[in-house]
Amino acid sequence: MSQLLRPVIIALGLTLLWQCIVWTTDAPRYILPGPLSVIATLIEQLPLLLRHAGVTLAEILIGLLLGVVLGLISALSLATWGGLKRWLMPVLVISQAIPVFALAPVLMLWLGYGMASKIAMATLIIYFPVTAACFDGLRQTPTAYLKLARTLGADKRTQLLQIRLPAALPAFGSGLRVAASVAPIGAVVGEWVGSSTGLGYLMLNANARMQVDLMFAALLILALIAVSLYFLIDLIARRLVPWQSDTLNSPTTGRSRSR
Amino acid sequence: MSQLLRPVIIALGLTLLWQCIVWTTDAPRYILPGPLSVIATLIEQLPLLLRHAGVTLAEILIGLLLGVVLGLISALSLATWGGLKRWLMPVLVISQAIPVFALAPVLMLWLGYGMASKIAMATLIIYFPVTAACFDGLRQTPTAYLKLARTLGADKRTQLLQIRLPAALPAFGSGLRVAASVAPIGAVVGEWVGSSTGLGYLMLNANARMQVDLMFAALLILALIAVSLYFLIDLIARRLVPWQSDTLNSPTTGRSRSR
Amino acid sequence: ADKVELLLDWFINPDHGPLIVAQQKGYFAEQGLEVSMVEPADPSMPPKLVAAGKADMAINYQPQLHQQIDEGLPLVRVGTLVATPLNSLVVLKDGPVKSIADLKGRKVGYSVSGFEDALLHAMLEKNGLTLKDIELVNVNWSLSPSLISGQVDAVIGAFRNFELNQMDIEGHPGRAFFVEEEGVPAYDELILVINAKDRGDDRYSRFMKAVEKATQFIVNHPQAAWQSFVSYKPDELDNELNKRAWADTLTRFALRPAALDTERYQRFGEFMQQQGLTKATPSVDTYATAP
Amino acid sequence: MDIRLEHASLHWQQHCVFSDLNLDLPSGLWTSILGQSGVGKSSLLQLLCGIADDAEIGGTLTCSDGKPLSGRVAWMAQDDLLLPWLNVLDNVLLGARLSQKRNVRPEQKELAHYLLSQVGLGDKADVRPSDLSGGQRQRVALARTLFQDRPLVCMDEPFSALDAINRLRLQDLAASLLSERTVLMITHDPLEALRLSDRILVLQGQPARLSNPIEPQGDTPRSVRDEALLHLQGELLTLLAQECA
Amino acid sequence: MDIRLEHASLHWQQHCVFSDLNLDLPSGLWTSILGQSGVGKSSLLQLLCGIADDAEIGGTLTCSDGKPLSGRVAWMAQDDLLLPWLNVLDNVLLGARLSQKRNVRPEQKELAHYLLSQVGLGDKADVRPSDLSGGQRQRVALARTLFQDRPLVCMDEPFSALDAINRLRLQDLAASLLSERTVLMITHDPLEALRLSDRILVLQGQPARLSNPIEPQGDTPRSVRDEALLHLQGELLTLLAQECA
Ligand SMILES: Nc1ncnc2c1ncn2[C@@H]1O[C@H](COP(=O)(O)OP(=O)(O)OP(=O)(O)O)[C@@H](O)[C@H]1O
Ligand SMILES: Nc1ncnc2c1ncn2[C@@H]1O[C@H](COP(=O)(O)OP(=O)(O)OP(=O)(O)O)[C@@H](O)[C@H]1O
Ligand SMILES: [Mg+2]
Ligand SMILES: [Mg+2]
Repeated sequence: MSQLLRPVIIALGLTLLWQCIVWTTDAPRYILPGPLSVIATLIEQLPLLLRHAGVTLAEILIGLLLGVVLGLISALSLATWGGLKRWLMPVLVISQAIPVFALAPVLMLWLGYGMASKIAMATLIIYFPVTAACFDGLRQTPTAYLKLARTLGADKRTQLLQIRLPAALPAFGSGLRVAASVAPIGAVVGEWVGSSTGLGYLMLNANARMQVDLMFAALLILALIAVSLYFLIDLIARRLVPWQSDTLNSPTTGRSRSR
Repeated sequence: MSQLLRPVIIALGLTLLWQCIVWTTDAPRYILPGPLSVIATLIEQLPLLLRHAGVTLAEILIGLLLGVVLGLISALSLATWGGLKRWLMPVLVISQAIPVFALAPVLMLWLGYGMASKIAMATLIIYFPVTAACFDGLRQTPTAYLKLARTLGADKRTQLLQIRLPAALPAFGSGLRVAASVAPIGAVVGEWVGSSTGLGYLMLNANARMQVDLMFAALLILALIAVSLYFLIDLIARRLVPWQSDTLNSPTTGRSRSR
Repeated sequence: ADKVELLLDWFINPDHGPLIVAQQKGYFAEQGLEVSMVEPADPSMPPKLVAAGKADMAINYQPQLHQQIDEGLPLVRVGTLVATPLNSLVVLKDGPVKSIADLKGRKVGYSVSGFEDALLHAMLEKNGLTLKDIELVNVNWSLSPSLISGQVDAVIGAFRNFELNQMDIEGHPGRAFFVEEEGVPAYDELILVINAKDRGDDRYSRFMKAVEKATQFIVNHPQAAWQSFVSYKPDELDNELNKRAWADTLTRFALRPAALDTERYQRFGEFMQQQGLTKATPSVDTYATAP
Repeated sequence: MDIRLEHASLHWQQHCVFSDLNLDLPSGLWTSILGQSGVGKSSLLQLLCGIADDAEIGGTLTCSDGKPLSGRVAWMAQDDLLLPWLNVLDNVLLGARLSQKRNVRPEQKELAHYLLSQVGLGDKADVRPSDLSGGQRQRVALARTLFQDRPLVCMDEPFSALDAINRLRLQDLAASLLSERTVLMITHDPLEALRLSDRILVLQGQPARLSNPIEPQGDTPRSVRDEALLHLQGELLTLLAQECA
Repeated sequence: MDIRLEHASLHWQQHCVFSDLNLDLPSGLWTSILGQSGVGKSSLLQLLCGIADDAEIGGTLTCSDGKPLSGRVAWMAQDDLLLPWLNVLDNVLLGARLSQKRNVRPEQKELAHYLLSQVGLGDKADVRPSDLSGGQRQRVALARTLFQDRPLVCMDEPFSALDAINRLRLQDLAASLLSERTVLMITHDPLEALRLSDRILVLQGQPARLSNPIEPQGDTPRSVRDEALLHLQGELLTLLAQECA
């Protein structure tokens, strides 16, 4: 019951907040439209919005998949070849620091203006947080577990896959969560740089035509996708580490006992 | 010695790779200029580049500071008020998923075209990874520590600050690292939205004029800033957790012993 | 002195010549104005900020002004910077597209302005094609690169004084089809707008006087004007591309920047409505004035 | 202050550890609990300390002075629970660091140093827990518990990782420092229980029940060569062995 | 296979635990080491197992068959080191899971179940380690070590968390399952050492030295009521107490 109610209340609360901002700052409609007119536009233009949202969603999902898989592989490789880290880490950081926008023309040249380049953007954006988080997790494996594994005859690869990896899963979960929340940006930015479909394209177009309502409606859908994605991933990340107790949901937080 | 040599070798290696890409893909100069012409431009335009880099650096640093402080406070609040999390987390995710570009007009409206809006962008971008990582760390505190703290008479606040927070420091370190690597993007994106100074402005401007050499030179400087920042933060993050052993640098990785 | 905060449409380029020269030569100061200029990266922002009262004046494009008025933004045009269209459809000179009719089945790149499909629609119609015959691709900030590299066969939204020179310098000269010769009514490419509540404020009539004086100076002394223009930001403005663009732009500056051709605005407003970009065509004096 | 636990029950998920269990802790006496591994000793201790969070618990806990027990128990866990980010001294001082707003007072620091030297770790004050041996860690945990100065002290196998000599010495130390306190200790060593306790209970069965108390006579710590003690040891061992039959 | 450690030295950072230490582990015999807490027993064990990574080590380790020892030692650590993400059964099977490429064979699974039931945890196979009591965890770790089937078995206080009854039973189990193996055990309980070992050494001093071996006679596991044993126990305790003087 409260599981279903909560999102509704949150949505209503945010809408109210939004409306209040509009009222208090007296923001003109063409900069920050009120929620009501946006929702009206949303309903009116739903087919159009859904069509574009489908494209963006596909880009996000494929980008997320690729980014996570690549990130995981990179983290594992970095952890396997200890020396590699010192050489590759700066490269990874550089790759992260170069704004994807700047790479966009190069990517477009190689991948064209189709979906591939947007997926590449989303992948690029997701890649680093996943790699960094997972690698941090891998390198903080308790030493004693590794010693035990060695006496048990585990070679380096097995140590990595059977000891380090499970021990790093909580950290990997954190990485996944961050990835899930930045993936939509990746796709949308990709669409801004060049495309003819997708929510990012729609937003750019609506913005240029002063259809700010439509732009915010697209934004709303994007936010919805992002939130759903996040909570889905959160669920998966929790499933990954069933042995890890969430000490915030348990009463350990210091409920005082009266008996 | 090797400490000093390594960055040089990496830089040379990357330059070579870059040159090879130029050669093999036969990319035209206006899409991917060769490293030599970029470096020539870099040297030639150094004063201009440095002037803009100074502005960007300031934005990055202030944004990083604000983002980290806000992220830390948010994570602590989320951890303190257990119920808050269920209500606030969706809001945070939404805030992360809305492309800062879309918020730009609103930000501009409130903060104007000055430095404030760029700092706000960088802060926004940094904020979530730090919050998410730190919060994940906080909620995975070993239960037994918390039980102990309770029998020792620690109230909720003390538990949070003295037990949960130190236990979360490794996770916070990971968050810091991600934050450090996205902060430059934040600042640059902020500059794209509106400004007449900073590396982001320079890049966009150079791109519009097809001065791709200059654009890549600016990119180079940005990458340099990003890498320095990352390794500085990495150092700090390591200092934060002196009790945590990095199991990849120790010989635990499975060096076979012959005696 | 009275302050005026002016938001440009984009980074400073030769299109802004009269403004920069007026600033550098002190014509604004002569009029008792202290003008500050801001360069944004998103051309759609400045009119909004002016409409919201966050800045005094902005550079705008006439087609966009019609759309903005239609959406209810309180804006008033007070002057013209460039009195002809600059927009054009550009193809590679040695490419397969020799006429607009050759575009059938090809890709056309554009940088989103909200107006390009109307332009294309009119141009294609004149040549017996429709929008369905081509594929539109948003290439945002890489009009010339995407054309040169063959990602698209033509681009719309390229400025004839700018992109053509750019391509020429890169060794891939282009050919431009001018929109006003292909069925689109003539319009003012760059105009200056203020908030409607400032209508009648005499700062803007003084402002336009200074711009007019600068334009005359440019026409009379192109070389000296060029020097004055680059002196604004020597290390960024003084390059080959700007020099060539400057020469091509000279002839396009409005010689009477404050003057308003009501009939032309009316005609273009009707064109916009006919293309479905606006819902109504209000009378010109509601959104344009000659201060 | 007497403490009385009545009709206590504790379930871990489906598994019932004990139900309807009664326990008296008379004021100022040292009570020891023995019992098979896994019978529920640690669970009982956690119930008393109010930290059996994941378990379903029932029963009433009353103190003779009418006030609640929470905040008046010191708990020494079965694992040492030293915080890895604090050095040994700060781990001993943890109670002071966590419960008071102000900084640690100099006399508290002195007391911590004194306790550390008493448990034989005077020279390890600045070391991190990860650099200690198992027995050393346990001794730090013991010092932390002794530092706490609470009316009721609950200790879960406090000497299990110590060698015979250190064990005797630390038993003496604990006995003298806790002489006025109400103490509940879990141990697997019957002799240890006999040496230190005023009352010895055996927890056994499933669901677990407490046996009648065995009450050795004389002042603690007792000599292990005492005839009466050896007799009681036999009795205890029979009690413990009973269940296996 | 005899194992001989010669001129061994071990330093943790600056701290010298021992230097120039010699240790013989004759083939098929059970050797026990006693010693004060913190004297260096666990360190010595880690040195033998080749996992004293953070320490500076020296000396030579030779096996009588000339091959290196690595890969032929089973190590039971002082803390149980159960992997929290595996259930009890998988923790016991860990050796098989980590060392072989293919899946765990059914007969290995059967063996693991058998060992679990032998240590009294037959019904806990599917439980996560976090749901076990301290003694139960130690028993799982013991089962894992017994499962490993290595020529040299090193155990660090393997029965320390067990009650008297379980302790005796598991000592018997270990003695019968490891009867053919070379065993090195660390313990704090002199009687335990006397019951199980062929040779007992005391590690003492700083830097630590090994005493001459005490060699109880007769088949293991011995009865604790044996007169000769009780005599040796007195001898051992004197040896252990020596250092404190
Ligand atoms: N990782 C480490 N880093 C630094 N010093 C250590 C480390 N491990 C142990 N020591 C030190 O080495 C000495 C010997 O430790 P060791 O664990 O071998 O003792 P032990 O004989 O096993 O004691 P116990 O019976 O308490 O387990 C101790 O003084 C301890 O402080
Ligand atoms: N967190 C838990 N979740 C589920 N079951 C638990 C948990 N902790 C303990 N148990 C179960 O409860 C029973 C009693 O455990 P407890 O720790 O109280 O035993 P104990 O008497 O202290 O044993 P030991 O002497 O081995 O420490 C055991 O069977 C154990 O498996
Ligand atoms: Mg217990
Ligand atoms: Mg030890």
